[in-house]
Formats: sequence, C-alpha cells, structure tokens
Amino acid sequence: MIHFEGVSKIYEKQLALKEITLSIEKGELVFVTGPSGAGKTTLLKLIYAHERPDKGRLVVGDYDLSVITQKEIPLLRRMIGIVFQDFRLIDTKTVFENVAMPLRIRGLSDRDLKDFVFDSLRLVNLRHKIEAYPPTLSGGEQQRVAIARAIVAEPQILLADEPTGNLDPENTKAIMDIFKEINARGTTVVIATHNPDLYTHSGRRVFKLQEGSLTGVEVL
Amino acid sequence: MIHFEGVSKIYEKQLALKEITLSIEKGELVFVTGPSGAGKTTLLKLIYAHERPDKGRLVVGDYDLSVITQKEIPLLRRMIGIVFQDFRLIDTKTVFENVAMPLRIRGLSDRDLKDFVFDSLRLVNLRHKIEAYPPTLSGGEQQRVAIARAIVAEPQILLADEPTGNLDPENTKAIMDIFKEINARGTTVVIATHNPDLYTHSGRRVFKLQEGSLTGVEVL
Amino acid sequence: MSTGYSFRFAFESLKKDFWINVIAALSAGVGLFLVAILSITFYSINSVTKKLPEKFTIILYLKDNTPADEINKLLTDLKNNSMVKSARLITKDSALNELKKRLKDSSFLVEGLDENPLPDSVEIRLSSEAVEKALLKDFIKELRSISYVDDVDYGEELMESIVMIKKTVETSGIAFMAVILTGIVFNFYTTIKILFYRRKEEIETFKLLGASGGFIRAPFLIEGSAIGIAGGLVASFMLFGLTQVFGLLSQRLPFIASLNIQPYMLSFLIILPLSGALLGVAGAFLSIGRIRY
Amino acid sequence: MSTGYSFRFAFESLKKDFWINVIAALSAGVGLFLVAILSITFYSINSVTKKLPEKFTIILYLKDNTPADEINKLLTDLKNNSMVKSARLITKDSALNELKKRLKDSSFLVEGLDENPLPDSVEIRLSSEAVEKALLKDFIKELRSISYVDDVDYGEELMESIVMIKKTVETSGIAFMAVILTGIVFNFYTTIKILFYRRKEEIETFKLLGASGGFIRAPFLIEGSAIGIAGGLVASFMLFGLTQVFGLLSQRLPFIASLNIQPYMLSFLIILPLSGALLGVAGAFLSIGRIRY
Ligand SMILES: Nc1ncnc2c1ncn2[C@@H]1O[C@H](COP(=O)(O)OP(=O)(O)OP(=O)(O)O)[C@@H](O)[C@H]1O
Ligand SMILES: Nc1ncnc2c1ncn2[C@@H]1O[C@H](COP(=O)(O)OP(=O)(O)OP(=O)(O)O)[C@@H](O)[C@H]1O
Ligand SMILES: [Mg+2]
Ligand SMILES: [Mg+2]
Repeated sequence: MIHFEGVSKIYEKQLALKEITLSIEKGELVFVTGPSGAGKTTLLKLIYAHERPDKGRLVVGDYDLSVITQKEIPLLRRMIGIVFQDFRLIDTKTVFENVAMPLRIRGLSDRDLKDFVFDSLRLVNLRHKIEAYPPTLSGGEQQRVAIARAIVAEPQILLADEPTGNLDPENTKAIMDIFKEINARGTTVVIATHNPDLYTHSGRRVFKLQEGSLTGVEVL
Repeated sequence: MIHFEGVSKIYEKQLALKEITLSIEKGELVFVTGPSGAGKTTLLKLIYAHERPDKGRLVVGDYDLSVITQKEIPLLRRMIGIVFQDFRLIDTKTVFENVAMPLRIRGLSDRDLKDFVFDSLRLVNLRHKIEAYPPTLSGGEQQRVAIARAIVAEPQILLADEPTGNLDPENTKAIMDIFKEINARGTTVVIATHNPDLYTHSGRRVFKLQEGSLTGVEVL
Repeated sequence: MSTGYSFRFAFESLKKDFWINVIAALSAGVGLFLVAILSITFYSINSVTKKLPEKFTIILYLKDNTPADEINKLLTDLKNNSMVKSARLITKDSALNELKKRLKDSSFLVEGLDENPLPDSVEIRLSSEAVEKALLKDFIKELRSISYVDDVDYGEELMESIVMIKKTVETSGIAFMAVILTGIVFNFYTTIKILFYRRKEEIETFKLLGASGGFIRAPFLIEGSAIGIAGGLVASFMLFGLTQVFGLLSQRLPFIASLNIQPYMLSFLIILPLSGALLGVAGAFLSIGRIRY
Repeated sequence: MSTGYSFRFAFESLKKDFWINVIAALSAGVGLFLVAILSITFYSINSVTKKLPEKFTIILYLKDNTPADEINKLLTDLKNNSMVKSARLITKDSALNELKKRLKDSSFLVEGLDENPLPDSVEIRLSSEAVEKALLKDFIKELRSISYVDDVDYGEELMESIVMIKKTVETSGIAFMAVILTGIVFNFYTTIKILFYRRKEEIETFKLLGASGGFIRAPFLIEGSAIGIAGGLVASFMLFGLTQVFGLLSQRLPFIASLNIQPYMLSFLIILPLSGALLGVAGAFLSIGRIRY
C-alpha cells in the first residue's frame, strides 16, 4: 500500500528524513516512533503529499508521489484519513460540520452524511458536543473530533499523528480500540507516537526513527 | 499563593468547574489531573484571568480575581509563566523572538534579554533552532519553545497545561527536571496533565478533577 | 459537490462576520456609486459638447449683384456638403431689419438711410461631425476661393474654444475615471483579501482533506458576489437619493436639470448590482489566487 | 516598553507581507490623490466663480443735463458703498466713440450725425461679496429712485445664472467631496482591518503574556502611519505626474491653465504624507479597537 524506496526529505538546511526504505502492506497497522524532531510527522506528510520527496521513490496506492499531478492530489487525499498533530479543526464550523467535511468533499448530501457523522462522534464519545465550536472544546475533545473526522469516510489509509497526546489513559485505550477495529475492517493504519504504552505488547511492527534515519523495525 | 473558595465556572450551558475549594502554597509544585474535559485547563485559565469565576472567590498572590481591574490584569500575568495546551506561539516571529517576548513586555532591552533567552532555549535543548519559525518546528519542538517562553522571565508562578503531550519519554523527563529545579528556586508550579507517569512517585500533591468537581487530593 | 452546501456555507460565513461584510458592501457601494455618477456626468457633458458645433455659424458675405441662380447653386452645393447642417440666405433687406432690431432704442441711427449699405449673406450652420479643425480650415479656404464671395466670417475664437472644451472634457474625464476605477479595484481587492485572510487556515485544511479547487472556491465566489450585489443595491439607493436631491434642487436651480438621472434609473438598478456581482466574483477569484496542493 | 523594539516589530511585519502593504499604500495613495485633486478643483472653481460678480456690471443712464457736482456726489457715494468695487463715469462722447468702434465697418452709420443722441452713464462693477440676490435687488431699487437716473440696466439673467452656478458648484462639490471622503475612510478602515485580521491571534497571545495596551498598539500604529506616509507620497507623486500632464496639455490647451497645481505642489508634498500618517494612525487605532483583557 505504502512503499518508501530511499526517500530523503530536506527542509532548507534541515535534513528531516534520510534514505528511508520501508513498505507498509494493505491491511497492516504499524507504529512510527522516535524522539521529538525525529521525522515522524514528515514521514506522514510525505504520504499525503503535503511535502514532496527530495530523493527516492514513494508509492501510495496507485500513485507514484514523485510524479503525481496537481489534479491527482485531491484524489489521493480522499483515500486517506488524517489525524493531524495540531488537529487542524475549522474554528468557524460546528463539531458536526467539521466531522461532515470529508463526506461533503466526497459529494454526499446532508441526508446521506448525517448518520455517518453521528456514528463517528458516538465512537469518540462526543455525540453531546455536536453543536459546539472547536475553540470551546477542551484539548482532548478537540483531538477526538479530529479522530472522528479522520475515520468518518472509512478511508483506505488512516494516518494518525500523536493521536492521544492530549488524552487520558482511558480515552487513549478507547481510541486505540477504534483504530484496531477500523484496521480489522481492512483499513491500513499508520500511527506516529512517542507513547510506548501504545505499541508495547501490541504485536505490531514499530518503525523507529532517529534524527531522520530509520534505525530499526521491531514487532513489539 | 493561589486560593480557590467555592469557585464555579459555567460556559453558557456547560458547567466546567463546580464549587472548587483548594489552596496552593507559595513554593509548592502540584499536579491537576482528570480525564479529558474534566476542567483542568479551565482551572488554569481562571488563575491567569483568562476566564472570570462565576461564583466563589479566587485569590492569586495579592490579587482578588473577582474584583480585579483591567489595568491590573497585565500586572498579574507578568508574575505568571504559562505553557498553553495549544502552545500559542507567534508564527511570524523566530523562536528567539517568541522566547524573548515576556522579557520585552517587561521592558528589557535587546542586550539585557539575550542571555536569558539563550539559557532558556539551552535548557529545553533547542539552542540550534533559534532562527527557525514555529510552523517549521515539529510538534515536540514547538512545545519546548512554549516551555522556554514560560520560564524565561523567572515567574513567581508557573502554569503548565499538558506540557509533555507531544514529547517522548526522554524529553519528558528533561522537562520535568527543569520544572523541579525552577520550583526548588522558589517558583510555585502547577502542572495539568493526564499522564500518570508524571505524578506517580512524585511525592507531590495531586488534585483530581472529574466532570468539574474536585474528587480528591492525594500525595502520590 | 453539492451546490446547496456551498450556498449555505457562504451565507453562514456572511452572517458570522456580519459587520465586516456590511462595511465591505458599503465600501463597494460607494465605489460603484462614484462610477455611476461619473459616467452620467461624463455622458451628459459629452452630449452637451457634441451639440455645440451645431451652434457654430459661418457667415459668407456675397459681393453686390451676385446673380440669383449663382446664389441658388451655392446653396444647393452647401446643402449637399456633409459638414453643413443648414445654409440659409439672408438678403440685405432682412439683414438691415435685424440690425435695426439689434440697435433697439438707437435704431434711429439707421432709420434715415437712403440706400441699404449691407451685403447679401449666407448663414451656414455646421453639423456636429465638422469639429475637426483642419477639415474646417480647408472648408473655409474653399469658400473664400469662390469668386463672388466677398468675405467669410467664422468666429475663429469660438471654434477654438469649442475644440478645447471638448478635448479638456475628454482628457480629464478619462483621466478622472481611470483614477477612480483604479481606486475601486484596489478597494475591492483589499476588501476581498480580508475574507481570504480570515480563512487562510481553513482553505489549507480543505486542501489537506482532499477538496477540489471548485469546492474551495465556490463559497468564496458566492460570498463575493453577495457582497457585490449588496454594494450595487447600496449604490442604486444612493443614486436614487441623488435624483431626489436633484429633483428638489432643479426646481430652484433649473441650471442643473441637464444632469437628470431619472430616465436611466431603472437600467442602473439592474446594471449596478450586476456589475457589483461581477466585481465581487472577480475580486474573490483574484484574492484566492491559484490553488496549489 | 522599548520603542526601538516597537519600530523593529512594525518594520519586520511590513516586510513580511510586503505586497499587501504595497497595495494598502497604493490604495491609500489613490484615495488621498482624489481628495487632493478634488480640493484643488473645488478651490479653483470657487475662486473662479468668486471673481464672476466683479465682471457683473450695472449701467446707470443719467438724465440729460445732470449737473456735474451731482454726478460727482453720486460717484463718491457709490465708491463708499461696500457692494461696489468700482464706479466709472462714461460721458456721452466716449459712449459714442465706443459705439463707433463696435459697429466697425458699419460705423458710417453714425458718422453723419449732428448731435450725440446717447446719454451720460455710470458703469458700476460689483465686488464679489455682493452676490446676495435680495441685497442686490434692494440696491438697484435704491439706484432707480435717484431723481436724475433715467434708467438702470443690470443684466438680470446674467446675475441669476451666476447665483445658480455658484450654488450648483457649492452643493454638488460638497456632496461629491462627502461621498469620496466616505469612500476613503471605508477604504482605510478595510485596509487596516486586514492588518488586524492577520494578527488577531498574536494580539490575543500578547495579552495573555501580560503585555500592556500600549505595547500591543505601538507597532500597529507605527505600521499604519508608515502605510499612510507611503500612501501620501504615492499621492504626491501622482499629483506631480498630473501637473506634468497639465503642463503639456496647457501648452496646447490654454483653457485648462486655471487648474494649475504647481504653486501648491510643495505644500501638498508635506500635507499629503502628513494626513496619510494621521489617517493611518487613526485607522490602526480604530481597527484594533479597545483592548480588553
Ligand atoms: N470557551 C468554552 N465555551 C464552552 N465550553 C467550554 C469552553 N471551554 C471549555 N469548555 C468545556 O468545559 C469543559 C472543561 O474544559 P477544559 O478545557 O477545562 O477541560 P480539560 O480538563 O482541560 O480537558 P483536556 O484534558 O481534554 O484538555 C469541557 O467539556 C469543554 O468542552
Ligand atoms: N517546514 C519545515 N521547515 C523546516 N524544518 C522543518 C519543517 N518541518 C519540520 N522541520 C524539521 O524537521 C525535523 C523533523 O520534524 P518532524 O515534524 O517530522 O518531527 P517529529 O518526529 O514529528 O517530531 P515531534 O514528535 O516533535 O512531532 C525537525 O527538526 C523539524 O524542526
Ligand atoms: Mg510530529
Ligand atoms: Mg485541557
């Protein structure tokens, strides 16, 4: 599903990823870990074409991201659900509208998208905040809205960047259960995190990054 | 230093804090914990007068926050250093300028503030990112800049809202060591978090919130 | 992409920042109003000066005893000339009568004359196209060369000032219009740029969620056109107010009746909101710029 | 609070969004330029119409054989009247000479007269303050009542049109200025509002860090005044360009020499940037609004 072949990414003078080669298969759930600034977010950004690789070859689904056209990018992104590290909620829209957005972008009508949105918000335990605006939510609530938005359109790939950084242990467990279930239904899931509690004893592959280099892949 | 007496806070229809009574003494280091949406951030916002209590009495230092005037609020805030849950860095200013801001607000000149800024950034391990702009930093790096800014002016009170949510275990430990040292030098420190690793075996008082109520105070 | 949603989105956001949008619409309205009154003023001045040459007259003084058929031939020739609007023979007798009238109380001066000392003359009125100075000079030279024409009187000064007025009005009118239009375009641009700055983050997020360019632009374009239409209505309203003021004034000052807008009012009520909408859409389009992923 | 820092802050942010600031300055410049040429136009038209009444003349026809000392007394009286700019006796002889000149080639008409049939007359020119219609009517009534005045000729029509022109110019000039000024204020407001929207978050953060109102406002005010000054310079530059164009035009069209700006150019070079700075500071102040913690 996702194939990095010697991919490097350099921001101005900062080398963020160095010759990364890895493959994530369809239906896998994997973790990316490493200390702050190791390149986890950059790796995810490459997958959804927010950044372009400076070297190497990167294939996501049917798209070769070194040669992807402007017209194809929205199509690529519609097969991916993303939990951004900084949430990226739209402050001027209600929680309902925020979560509905990926469905609207896919052309669903009000009537068709309603149930999906409600289901998704119920999963993250925020059905009661449907009318609230993001700035009036607590940090953890915002993070859960971001998660609901990422899963609502049942994407082929789910990228979650530090998805539990603002969540208490209980909520963290609930979210991880959701990710596992979505994965069981066939979605490829990539979770970037530095919380070892998430991946220890998970039985999944964990990619370890250190200063932009892939230093190891372990099943923990 | 900080005294809540039956303080309640209601956002429109949402009850965020219910009759909170607690005291934090000068020179203490305490934790506030509780699940997502429990009211941790709200409690901190009351202390720095971002929100006003709807009921009860709240005294911070020499200021009674129920009757504080517009003119006094900046003075109150200058005795407090804050790590915001959403960082609140200024995207159009370099890391240096962001960290220097509290000192500029206090009227220090370029020459006088330089060393403080460098020291503070060295403490959070970001001396090399001095010229970078916040949007080009990783999540954890942004969080560390926010911490550097909060401590640079050696405030009487330090409020840290989920200060390690984006940090790996190693960085988390380093930051906690900084907080302890600052506290040892006399600063009152309040840390809101749901990461039990921070407060278990800390030997400090932990205030537990649940749906806006103070459900317990323990030394863990 | 559901258009219904785009509309809802646009109107929600119009409502959300109601006052900034009201200001934007008012600002656009003032701009459109200025363009409107400028074009009206320009148009009226132009149509006034267009009529001026008709009032410009050339007098041919004929030699004594010019045969009647020569005179008739001259008149027919002149009438066939495209520059000439009318040509009229003034006999020496009617010229004398006119002079008497003009002298009024002093007409006793000419009362006692035995013989009429005045010549026959032909009064030529030029059509409006004949303003071109060089052409006119040629024409007058030609007239002078006719053997039985004694003298040609054509008010050189008057003609020069007419040409000048026309040029001045045209040049300064166009310059003024250009300046005002530039101002309006800038104004629209800055106005819509506000909308853009307010939503920069949102647009970035939409792109990351896989929205197409059309999906992102639609609400902006709708919003821009709504503001433009509102501005157009404001301008129409101001224009209507102006006609009322003019109506009141023109009763006391018949002078300004020439700037009457009333007959065009209906077309302005359509044109102004329409061009407001166009400007709004164009401004929104420009201020969003190219959407690059 | 370190002022040096406020300046640095302001200029960094001016640089950061260079193009939006250029547009803001150009927009302000166009606005100021419009105000400038409007006030110049208004001023020139006003000074032209102000001089019109001086050209307005009343002629008193005196009865035959009015004694010389009565005439002298009348002249002194008139000269002491504040409405009168000058009063001049035109004897019947000079009147006849003038008539002869006016008749030109036809002067033979009066050549043969034995006796001068014309009366003595007094030509009165009015000072510019005398435009008030009612006053003038009274004055003329008074003149008529003088026993040895035969008739008063005062071109009622001309006077009426002068009054009308003045009123029209004044009314429409003020209305036009008001509209343009409204537009400019709106424009400035929206322009500065962009600065504000761009920094809303920053301002909020500054407040939370304990910044005083002055600390927050200072860079904005500096930025606003810098944009305003730039706008003023743009306007001066445009005005200078216009004087050049006028200079070129007026060689071919002496007509428009009355709109000469050159002599005021230097004051505009000071006034425009200054009022730009004032507007900029005022706009910034307004757009930040009250700072509430
Ligand atoms: N401005 C606001 N308007 C309305 N409701 C608000 C506002 N701010 C917070 N709330 C609500 O008040 C409750 C407490 O919020 P608070 O931010 O204090 O929680 P928290 O303990 O910090 O949670 P987290 O760990 O998720 O950050 C939440 O349910 C939240 O939705
Ligand atoms: N747009 C950018 N321009 C310049 N440097 C950047 C940019 N984005 C990231 N970087 C740098 O690249 C490095 C990797 O950043 P990245 O965000 O991928 O780290 P991360 O592993 O996600 O860290 P964290 O756990 O703190 O979020 C960091 O040193 C960061 O400062
Ligand atoms: Mg990251
Ligand atoms: Mg919180």
